[in-house]
Amino acid sequence: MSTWLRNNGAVVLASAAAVLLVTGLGLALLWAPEDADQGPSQRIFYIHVPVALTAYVFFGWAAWKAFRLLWKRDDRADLESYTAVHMGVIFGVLTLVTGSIWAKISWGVWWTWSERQLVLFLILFLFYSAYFMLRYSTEPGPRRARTSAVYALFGAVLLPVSFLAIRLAEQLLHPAPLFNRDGPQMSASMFLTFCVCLAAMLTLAATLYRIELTGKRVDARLRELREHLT
Amino acid sequence: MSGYFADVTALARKDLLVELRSRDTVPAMLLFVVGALVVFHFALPEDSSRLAAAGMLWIALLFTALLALVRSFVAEREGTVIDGLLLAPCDRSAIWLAKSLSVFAFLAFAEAVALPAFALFYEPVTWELIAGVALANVGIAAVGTLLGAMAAAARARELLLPLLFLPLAIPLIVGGVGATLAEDPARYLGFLALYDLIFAILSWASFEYVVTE
Amino acid sequence: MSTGEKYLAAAYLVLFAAVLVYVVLISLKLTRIERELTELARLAEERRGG
Amino acid sequence: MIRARGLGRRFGDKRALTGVDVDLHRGEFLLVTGPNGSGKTTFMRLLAGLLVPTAGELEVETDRARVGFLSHDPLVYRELTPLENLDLYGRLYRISERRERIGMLLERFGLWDARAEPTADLSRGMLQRLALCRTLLHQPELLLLDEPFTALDTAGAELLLDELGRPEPRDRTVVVSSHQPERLADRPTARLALVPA
Repeated sequence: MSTWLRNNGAVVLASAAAVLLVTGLGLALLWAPEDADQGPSQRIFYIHVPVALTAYVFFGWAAWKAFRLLWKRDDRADLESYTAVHMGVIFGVLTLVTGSIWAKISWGVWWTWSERQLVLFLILFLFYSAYFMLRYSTEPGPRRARTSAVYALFGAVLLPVSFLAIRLAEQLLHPAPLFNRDGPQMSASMFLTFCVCLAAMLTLAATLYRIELTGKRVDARLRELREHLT
Repeated sequence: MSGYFADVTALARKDLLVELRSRDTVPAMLLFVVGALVVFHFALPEDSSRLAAAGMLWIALLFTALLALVRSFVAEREGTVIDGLLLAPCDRSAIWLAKSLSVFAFLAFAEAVALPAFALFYEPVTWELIAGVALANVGIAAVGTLLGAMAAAARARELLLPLLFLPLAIPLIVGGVGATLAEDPARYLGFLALYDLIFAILSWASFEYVVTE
Repeated sequence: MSTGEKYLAAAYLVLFAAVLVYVVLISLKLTRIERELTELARLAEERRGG
Repeated sequence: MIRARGLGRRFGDKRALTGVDVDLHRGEFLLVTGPNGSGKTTFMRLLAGLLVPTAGELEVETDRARVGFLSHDPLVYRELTPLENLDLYGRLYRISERRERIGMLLERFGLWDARAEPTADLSRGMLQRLALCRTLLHQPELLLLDEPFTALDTAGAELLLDELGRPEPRDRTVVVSSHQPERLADRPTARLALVPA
């Protein structure tokens, strides 16, 4: 059973992602009740938030693999951490785009500095784009692996620190009590829909991660092979 | 333990001596920060608020710090002297600590000129501002030195360092500007101290990984 | 379709387009890998022959 | 002292060193020869611990504090004087009677008169002598010399050969890479010829 799963993991993951995505889409568009205040556009919540959470999961995963590389000297963790950052940046950009659309719906502008999560993702986007610059401008080898790992680890620490910083910056401009974004509580059906959408996004993310990681490993193997043959 | 601090002292003394001989970094920082303050006068509308002036001061300080950080490992990179330090039996984190201390000293020196100039040109300097600058210096020196060592191994290192550093400096700017302007500067100073603590420990622990194989 | 619904559709389309772009990138990568593999196979063949 | 099996090192896609086997006991003298690009420097840097192997195994039975490595670069600060440079290293290596030791080495290598000049003003040969002082400062039990004769004049080379012939420290292991092996005469007890990878 376990060997079968290992060999066909990608198939299982991809099918699960497909089923969950279609179910989530149906639930979000047809079944979940319409939000009293925001109307149909509130349903963008069912993509924006799962995408953002997935990005956080990837950044966390990248930091975990970076930690493994540094602590356990697990050499394979370098590519895993790199892939996680790569996917995290893709989902981070999607968060920025969907969040921007949501801002347009809610406030009529494409960008607002009062939306904490958007600002945080902008900072993270800058931070992790520099990760790519660092990787591309350093010679491949053990030192690059460790340097990238240290930087990825910094990202996981910067995340909560930046979140705190954004809250503090808001309070400087608006000394009034903090604007609470949670709004009205979700109903049970809304929450269930959200959970399905989140599960769908996470399985999709896991599938893409596997594909990307395999691709990067194949690249590395090909380079080794080429070196042996020439 | 005393051996560790003896190493740090010897290395920091060397960094200050190198700067004293070459005078490459600190004069450039002084000129830059004063120049930036003058340029900002022309960039700001005539009756800008003190809020704008404070924000501008912090931008000037941040970019001045970048000058020091870009230069921080130049002496070690020329002729790969860093190899000599890595061969020595001292703890590698001592190299980081010594370099951070010297960067901190350069920053403090530049600010000893920048803050009076700011008071002269714009707004009076408060104790909160001085405390904020001192705390931000710790964070800049700690994180910046680690990133400087990372960038030193890369191509296009002078370009890379600001890219690596700016996202990490955003919380410092928030804390610094908050400490300068807010009604209750204590929480912003506290935030800066928290940042310093977290990132100093992290940088101290990870320096060895970025300079060795 | 209300404006709100249009934006909602746009958000879903963005996600769909992103996955599509990713598929295209992966297929390009596969093509490159296939080309490289063919070349390496030829090299290996030559080695055995020579 | 040193044991290597299938030792190899790559830089990115380039192989700098492949399949080196070495067994060296305490007190032996290894001469490493080979044309440019054969990986002599890579081999020396691997032994010094500045690089890690990407293939094979390498064991070096000594502490970092007991290795002396003469590199291509003198590894001294150009802004500081010879005395200040050696003082820094003396402190980092925790040498007892540091001043005496430094003075003695500067004297022996003919640098005493230049001790307070900026290192940047020294000639290439003088720099190499200073680098030798740095390498020998802490009386290493494993001495790694990468092309030590480079830039040395006849007198400098004599001083180096003289140092290598000294009886103390006892059981010193020496590895020298050189493309002028004849200068070492019959000192080496073992030889390793590297070929370009």
